[in-house]
Formats: sequence, structure tokens, C-alpha cells
Amino acid sequence: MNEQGMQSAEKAVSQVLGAGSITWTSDVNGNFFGWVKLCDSKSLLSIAPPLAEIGARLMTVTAYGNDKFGRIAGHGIAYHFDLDGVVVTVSVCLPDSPPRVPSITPWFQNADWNEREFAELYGIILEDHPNPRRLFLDKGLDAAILDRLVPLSTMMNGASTSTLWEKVFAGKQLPEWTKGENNS
Amino acid sequence: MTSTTYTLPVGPLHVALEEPMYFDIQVEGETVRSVELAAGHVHRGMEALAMQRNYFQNVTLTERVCSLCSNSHPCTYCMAVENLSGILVPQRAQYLRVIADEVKRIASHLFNVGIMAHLTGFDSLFMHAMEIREIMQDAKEGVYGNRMNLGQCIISGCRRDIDDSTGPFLLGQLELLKPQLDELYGVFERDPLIRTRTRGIGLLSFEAAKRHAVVGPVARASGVAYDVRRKAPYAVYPDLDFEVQTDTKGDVHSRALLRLREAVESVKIIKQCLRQMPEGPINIKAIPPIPPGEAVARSEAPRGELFYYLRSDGKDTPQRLKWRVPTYMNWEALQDMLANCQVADIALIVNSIDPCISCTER
Amino acid sequence: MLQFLSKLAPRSPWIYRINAGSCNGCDVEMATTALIPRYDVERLGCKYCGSPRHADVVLISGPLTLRVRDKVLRVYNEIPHPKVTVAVGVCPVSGGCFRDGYSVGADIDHYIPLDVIVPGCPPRPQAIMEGVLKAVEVWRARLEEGICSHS
Amino acid sequence: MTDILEAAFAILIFPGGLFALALGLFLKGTDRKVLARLQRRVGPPLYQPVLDIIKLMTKETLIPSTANEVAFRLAPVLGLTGVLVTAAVMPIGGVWSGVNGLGDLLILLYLLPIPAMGLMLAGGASSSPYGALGFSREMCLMFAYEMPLIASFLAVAVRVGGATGSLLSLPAIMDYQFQHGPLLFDPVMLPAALALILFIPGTMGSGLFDIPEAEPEVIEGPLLEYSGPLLAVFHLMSVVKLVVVLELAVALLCPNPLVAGGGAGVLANLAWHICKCLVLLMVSVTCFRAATGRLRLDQGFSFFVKYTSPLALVSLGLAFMLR
Amino acid sequence: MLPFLKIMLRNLILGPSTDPFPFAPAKTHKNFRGCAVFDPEKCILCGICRHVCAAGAIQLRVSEDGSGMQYMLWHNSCVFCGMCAHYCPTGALTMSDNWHLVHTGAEMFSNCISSFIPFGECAQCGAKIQPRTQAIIDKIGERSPERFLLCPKCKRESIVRNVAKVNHLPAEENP
Repeated sequence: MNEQGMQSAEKAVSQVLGAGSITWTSDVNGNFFGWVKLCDSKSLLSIAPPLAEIGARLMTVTAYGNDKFGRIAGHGIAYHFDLDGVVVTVSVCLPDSPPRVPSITPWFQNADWNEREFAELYGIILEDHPNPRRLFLDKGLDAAILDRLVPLSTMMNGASTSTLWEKVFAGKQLPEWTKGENNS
Repeated sequence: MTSTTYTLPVGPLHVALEEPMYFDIQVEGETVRSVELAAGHVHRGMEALAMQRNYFQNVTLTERVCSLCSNSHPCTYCMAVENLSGILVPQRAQYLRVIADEVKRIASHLFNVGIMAHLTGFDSLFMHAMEIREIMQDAKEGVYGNRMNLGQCIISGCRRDIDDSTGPFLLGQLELLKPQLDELYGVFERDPLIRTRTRGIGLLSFEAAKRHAVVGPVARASGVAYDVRRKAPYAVYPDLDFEVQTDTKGDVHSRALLRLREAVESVKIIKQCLRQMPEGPINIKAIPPIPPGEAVARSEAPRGELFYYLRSDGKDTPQRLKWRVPTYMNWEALQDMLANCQVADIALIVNSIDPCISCTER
Repeated sequence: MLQFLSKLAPRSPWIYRINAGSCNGCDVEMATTALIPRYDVERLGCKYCGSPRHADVVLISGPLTLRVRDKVLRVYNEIPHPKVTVAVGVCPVSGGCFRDGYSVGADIDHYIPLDVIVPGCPPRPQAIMEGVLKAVEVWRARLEEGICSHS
Repeated sequence: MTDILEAAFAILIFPGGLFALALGLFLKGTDRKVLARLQRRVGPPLYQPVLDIIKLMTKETLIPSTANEVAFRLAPVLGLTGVLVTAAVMPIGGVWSGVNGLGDLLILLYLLPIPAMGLMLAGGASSSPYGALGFSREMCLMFAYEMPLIASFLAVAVRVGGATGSLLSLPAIMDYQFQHGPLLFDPVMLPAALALILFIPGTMGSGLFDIPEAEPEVIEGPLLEYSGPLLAVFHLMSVVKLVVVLELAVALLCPNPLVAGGGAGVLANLAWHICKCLVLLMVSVTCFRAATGRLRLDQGFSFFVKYTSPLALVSLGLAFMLR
Repeated sequence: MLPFLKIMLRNLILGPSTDPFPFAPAKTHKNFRGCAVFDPEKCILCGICRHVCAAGAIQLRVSEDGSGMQYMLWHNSCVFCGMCAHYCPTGALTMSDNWHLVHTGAEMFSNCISSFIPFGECAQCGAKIQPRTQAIIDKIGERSPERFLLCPKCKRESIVRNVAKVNHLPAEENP
């Protein structure tokens, strides 16, 4: 049912990256998902204009660490577009450090918030963004919080959990051994 | 800036706003000159939490993103997991998911139009709309056990079946609801006060709607006929008969009426589901491990398109779980809608996009 | 006379809601409880007020996010004594699902003493009403104590 | 000496003072109860406004650090005093014919805005942007609703004065109605009566005209920063104001007593008067509020200019032609 | 012209729709998801409840002497999602319809389920195994109740013996 979207996406992408650069998957209801991989963040600038031209709608942008515990360096950013019911995800790898990425706001106005968000969460540097302020994070928090925090919290219990639980256990007049760290 | 201009801080804890959000509004007399939106008050770092919790815990966690669309979130999350791991959800469970979604949609839309009446000071109408919503709240409590967080979706299906006792109960509540909903539509359509206050304000043209890429009822009221249930159907929506509601006026009034019409469509959908639902299991007992890879899933939440992106590295917690809620798209369009409006209309216009801050800021 | 007043005063509990970063669930239920005919808290003398300075009973929901913390504390301090705090939902007490998030404070009790707790996610309106009634008891006890200590 | 005592009695006990307060609280309680019924609620007990006042008396008074403290404390007191004085000059048909020389429509024109001025002072003193916004809204709306009030006053005066010229004294207006029947049933005065009935929700800020204290827009405007006893004084002021405007409308439109003569008749007349106030309250405040929401400031303003004022002017014109 | 007037008039005639609560008990549907109820007799200490609990409301701690585990469910952290009850293999955890949970701030930390679950003992060697109360045997151990009471080691040995017996028999008959 979304043949047209597929075709125009195929055309726009292969125009820039050559044929076969988009792979397709589908779900049980016959909805198609296109996947494009870019290895250079600069090529984003060449693929954004043709996508904008065929009327793609930027749905959102996801940034991620190549490994969430930070054991492998590098980040990726996935740009999710909608073309009349077809979802095309363009993933960009950002191997260099510090990670940099050009802004696509000239073609997709609503990229504004998405870009600010990943910039503050992952410390990714945005080039040519019209309004690169913080979006959600409180001033008291460090930038790139997702990069730093996840390794820290690999211990299952965070600080406030253990304090609260100590109070719960303390209130019950249980034997001494219950008050130690969680040991099961 | 002239001397008659002054700054009016709205929020973050403002009675008109259901949730903490903050605007600095430059006001000249009673007219708004510029609006500065500040976000982040409900930012709970949920995406980081989702990366620390395992796939089971994330069902509950995503349900708490926002309690007004609290079925769409876990449902779309489960769809993403199922897309990634190739789990086939039983047909009956698909129907149950649609029913839960539509029940939530009715309640959410009624809440929004009720709040609109409240913001115009029409408290009697607000109470009337909320009383009608109570019918749906009772249905949720009776069928699922909670008035807001249904806890219906799990990976591979649903938790609670609609059986011989809850099925007729739900149907009875719908029969009770339908005539009252129709009457309410008439009131909202014709009441002179509602018309005076809400028509022609918060305008969003078709072009602006396209430019801001708005979704959901906001887009549909501006003439953008995009409904994920039809454009990229999921669950059993292809087998169901309903109409995508659109309008072209793009003002506060048309958005409210559109929501009420959608609620009526939802009643229709639930009735069809209850009729067509096949027998069978409602979930799969053995869930395979989640393989490494990436997947996306979409659904039409009450406020518009909801999008989930899941990236797995094969462990029992997601490598990355990201979601984009409808308000995230609609929020920036407020800049257009609020331009040169009156102070008294700010709350009405903001409410007309049915803002869900806790969704947006996560 | 004062004894008599302290009996009468808690029969007019005015309610104020603070949303400290909640997911809407408790918030919507509080609005439902406070404003709609089915529960009609006005028959208990309750009135929902828009300004913290008019409030007696404060309903708090949400896990107290970092960004909203100072603002919540400011609003809380604007409420005249004697005031009673009711935590609606489990988030203000323990953070619920959101505990250990990097921008969640979780133990609201550290900043604002919680007098009454209404567990639930979200609690049903009847439970919130029970919470308000409990808060009125706490308030009455406090008034009586205060008067005793004055005399 | 007796004049002073009489005036003091009028201001402190009856018909101002205690009586007005009690009547006002009773009217307020009834209003809330009936409103609740119209919304399918049980509603608060009838004496709830009294409990509210008692509660507020036990609360702490907070004064915002940025506020002008003197003006902040003075505003409610000024408002209440003004409105109590106004209540004292209100005549009650068959019970009380007003303080000599004070019951004049011109004086009322000066006395009636005092509560609004108290609110404006409060809004200005609290130095919050919402207070300021409430202040400007109150002022704007006051201009709008004073116009039809003046016009209907004049219409009444001309009609009552007849060929001899206009009469502005309230006792004289009442006397006219005792002889010629209530003005409410005078077809010439019907438009003015309507304007007067619409003036009541305007000045009380209810229904369509709940603009200066609109909760979701300006968070109760001028009252935003008030707490404790000072807020209680404002509440008392508003209930007495309710009594004043209702009694004024009753005096202008239908002051006729139930029975003539003194003794037990006075009590019957008093009860009759309260009944009339209640009916007027139901029509112009309670039902009006239940059936409508609030207009925007500009819409509220033009409502008075477009509909209410012309109504009163029609009566005025007719009264002129027919005298 | 005023469509709401009709509704208002009807409201007046129909009278209040207010629930009698709090002056009379409120109606509670039997499906209501209230606080969790724990039956220590049925718990096998598998920990699945803790695994699926997004709110971290469940804790299990092994006692010092290794004789059992302390089971704790803190209602003030529980988000009433019912995942624990859904995944509990023995039905030890269920969601009741009890919503009367209001308590004062002083009871904040004591509002919990606290139960000591002793480990079972292997019927053969006495090693500590998961609890084996009668309720559990009835629920999940009915296929071979004797073997169900053994520790993994003894269970393995018993299976091996059985297999050996089966394999051995024909060998003896055919010399």
C-alpha cells in the first residue's frame, strides 16, 4: 500500500549514494522500513536536500553510543523519516572525538529540538544550529549525561534506592543480617 | 520594547496548566507579543532509565511516560520489541490491544475538551464532560483494574482477557456513553459561549502544519489527513471500519470538535472489535531472547503519531530505547498559534494541542 | 472559644495541587476528584484554589525533578501555616518507577515533610478523598496542639 | 446626637453591618448550594461560607516581600468599610426607609465602585504581574458596566420624576413604586430592568464577566497574594457587595412590601425582601454562572457597550418622551 | 440557542449524581488492581517478581545462616502494575482489590509486606533447596512429588539410577 513512498525514497537515496544503498525490511502488516547507513557525517548534507524535496517528514532523531557502557568509542545518530507511511532510517556513524554533526534544520525545521536534545544528552557538537541552547536538562547537570551515567549505574542499585531500602528494613526490627547490602 | 510591554511569567506551577511548563510572555496590554518556551520541568531521564531496566521492566516504565496515553506507550514499545525479535502476537491479543487503545483515546479526548470548557470558565460544561468521561473510567477500572494505567500490554500479547463478564460490561458502558457523547458534541458545536471564545483563535494553516510537521488531531484539524492507523496500519486496524476525521479550519474550536468526532469513531471501533474478536490465546508463554539489531514501531496515540526506536545488543536491557511523542512535534507550532493572541487565550490555545509535557520531556 | 474554632476551621480545607514532575496520572485524578460532581469534595467543605496562599491542604504528585525542585519549594513556602501535605501516588515518597533517574530527587520528604501518603499509581479518586480526610484529621490535631501550647 | 447614633446603628447593625454580613453569607451559601444542584452535585452545607471565614481567621497572614505593606493591609479594610456604608443606606421596602439625605442615587454612584477600588488597590499593592493584570481588567470592565448603570439610574429618575423633573432620592423612588406599582412591571422600564439585572453579574464578576479574577488566566488576579484574615475580609466584602447590589436592584425595581404597617408586618416584609433578593440572585448570578463561561476582556467590554447600555438608553429615551 | 440549558434543567430534575462515599463504602470492581498480597506458603523464592518489577519495590535477602530469605515488598514503592502477579509461577503474589492504603507520613517505611521464607531441605541429603511447602508441591510438583523434594544433585542421581535400572533390566534377562 505504500509503494509510492518506497519508490521515491529508493530514488532519492540512490541518486546520492548509488543503487542498493537502501535496504528494506517489513513487519507482519506489510509496512516497509528502509535502512540507510552513512559512514561520514558530511554526507548527511547531501542526502537531506533530496529527502526534503520528495516531501519526507522528519519524525525524530536518535543518538546512541556504539556501546552503552562506553567500552567501544564512537556514537551513531539515526534520523527517522516518514514518507507517506514508509519509515526510512538514516544512520550516521560519528567515529571521531569529539563527535560533530552538521545541523539539518535548513531542510527540516522541526529538527531543532531533536538536535538540541542529542547535543545535550551525548555531548555531540552541532554545526550551524540556529539555537543551540539546552532543551530539557537542568543547568546543574553535566552535558553528555547519557554517556557518563550509564556506566555508573551498571550497579543495579542506585544511591537513593539503597538509602530508602535501608530505612524500610530498619523500620521492621528484623535481625541484623537483613541490614547489609543486598546479597542475593 | 515600549514601556507598556511587560513580561508575564506563566508557570511552571500555574493552575491553568495541568503540568509544569514555563512561558515567558511579552505582553502589551492584553496582547501577546512574543512567547518564550522553556522546557524540562518534567524531565525524569527516562531514556537513561530505560537503558538500565530489562525488557520486562520497560513495559511498566514506558506506561508511566504519561498516564493519559498510557496504553499507547507500552503497546508501541512491545511492537518494536516484537518487530525486532519476530514474535508473532496472537490475533486475539491484537484485538485486545486495539480495544485498550481506543478506550484510552475516548477518555483522553474527553478530558481535553473538558479542560477546554474549564479554561473558558464554563465549569458546568466541564463537569458534564468529565462525568461522561467517568463512564469510560469505570470501564477501565472494571475491565483492566486501574483508571489510568491499564497494564494491558506485555511483550507477545496482553495480560487481561475480555471475558463473558467484562465483555458485556464494556459494551454496556459504550451504550451508555454513545448518546451522551453525541449530545456533548452538539453542545460544543453550538454553544454560543464556546463558539465566541474558541473560534478563529490559535490558527494553524495547512502550510504551517506541514512546515512544523505537526501530527495527530492538530494536523488533521489543519487539513493534513495523516493517521498512522490508516497510513501504516498496525495490529488489526486494516480489518476495522472507521473514518479518519479531518477539518480545514485549524482553530481551537475545530480541534475540539475533531477530538469529539474521533471519540465517536473509537466507540465504533471498540464495538467492532468486541464483535469480531476471535477465540485464542492472548499471549505467548515462552519469549525468545531479544536478538541484536534495531527496529522501529509506530502507532496513533490520542495526541498523534507515537514513534519508538529500539536498538539491542543482545543483552537483557536495551542498548538504546528512544521514543518520540506527538506533543514533541506540535509544541513548536505553538509559536505560530500564539502570535498576537490575547492573554486570556493563551491557556486555551496551549490546551488545544492537548499538550503532554511528561511525554515530551520524558 | 479557641478550642471551638479549632473544631470548625478544618471543616473548610482548601486544596492546592503541586505537580512535581508527575506523569499526569495522579494529576488528572486529583483534578477529577477536586472538580467533578461524582466525587464532589465541596460537600466536605473543600475548595480547589488557584493560589498557594489560599491553600490549607497541599496535594503533591511526582518524583520532584531537579528542574522543578526550587520552584516547588518556593510555592510550598508561600502556603500559610498551618498546612498539611498529602503525597498522592508513590512517586513523591520513593520515586516509584523513576527512582535513580539522574534528574529525579526521589525523597521529597527530605525537603517537604509528608503528613499523609496515598499510595497508588495513580490512586483512585476515593483514595485521594480518604487522603484529604486524613489530612483534615492531622490538621485538627495540629490546631488543638498549637492552641494548648499557646495557653 | 440621635442622628449619629442612628447612622452608627445603620452602619454597624442594620441594615448594614451584622445584618448585611449575615444576609450576604446566607445568600452566598445558597448560591453555592443551588449551583451545585445545577451541576448535579450535592454541594456544601449552607453555612460553608461561615466556616470558610472562620478557617481563614486561624491562618497565617503572609505579606509578599515586594508588596507595599500599608496599601496591602489597607485595601481589604477600605473595601469592606465602603461596602458596609453602602449597605447602610439601602432602604428595605416596608422595613427601613434609609438614612435621611444619604439614600441618593448620585451618592450610590460614588459608593458602589469602592469594593472594586479596594480590589484594584490590592492588585496594585501586591506587585505581582497577575495582580497588575487583574487591576487593569477590573478597571476596564468597571467603565463598561458603570455606563449602563448610570443610564438606568437616569431612566428610573426620569420615569419617577415625571413632569416635575427627575428624582434621584431612593426613598422617593420607593414611594413612587408604592403608589404606581413596581417599575419591574412598567413596560417602559423593562429594558432598563434587564440592563440592571445584567449589571449584577458584571459587578460581581460571575459567569460571562468573571474576567478580573479569572482563575485559569490570572489566578484570581488581585486576590492572588492574599492569605489568612486579610483574605477573609475580602470575602466578607464580596458577600456584602452581593447584598448591596441585590438590594439596590430590588429597591429600584420592586421594593413593594408584602403587608403594610408595623409590628409583625415588619418581619414579614423583611422575609419578603430576602425572598426577592434570593430570586434575583438565582436569576442573575447562580443560573447565569451555571449556564455560561467567561468572555474575553474585549468581548466582555463590547457586550456592555453593545447590548446592556443601549437597553438602558432605550428606557431612558422612552421615559423622556412619555413624561 | 443555548443547548446547555437543557442539560442544566435535566441536572436539576435528576438530582445529584454524587457517590455517597466517604459516608458509605465505595463500589469496587472485583477486577480492581489494589495492593499486592503475598502468600509465603506458595513462594519458591524464584525472584521473577523482582526481575519484572520496574519500580524496584521487591527485595530478597539471604539470611546470614543461610536458612532462608527475607522477602520484602514496599507498598510505597510499588506502582501497582501487577507484573509480579502476572509472572509469578505459583500464584504466591496476587493483586487484591484493596485500595484503602492511606497512611500518615510516620508509617512511610513500615507500609510493606515482610516475610521470612525458610529454604526447603533435600529429602535425601538435607541440602538447602527452594522452599517446598505442601502448597507448592500441590501446585507445581505433582508430576513426581518424591523427586520434587530433592536437591539438584540428589535429583540427578535419582534420575541416573532410574535410567540405569531401566537399561540394566534387559541385560540381566539376556545373559
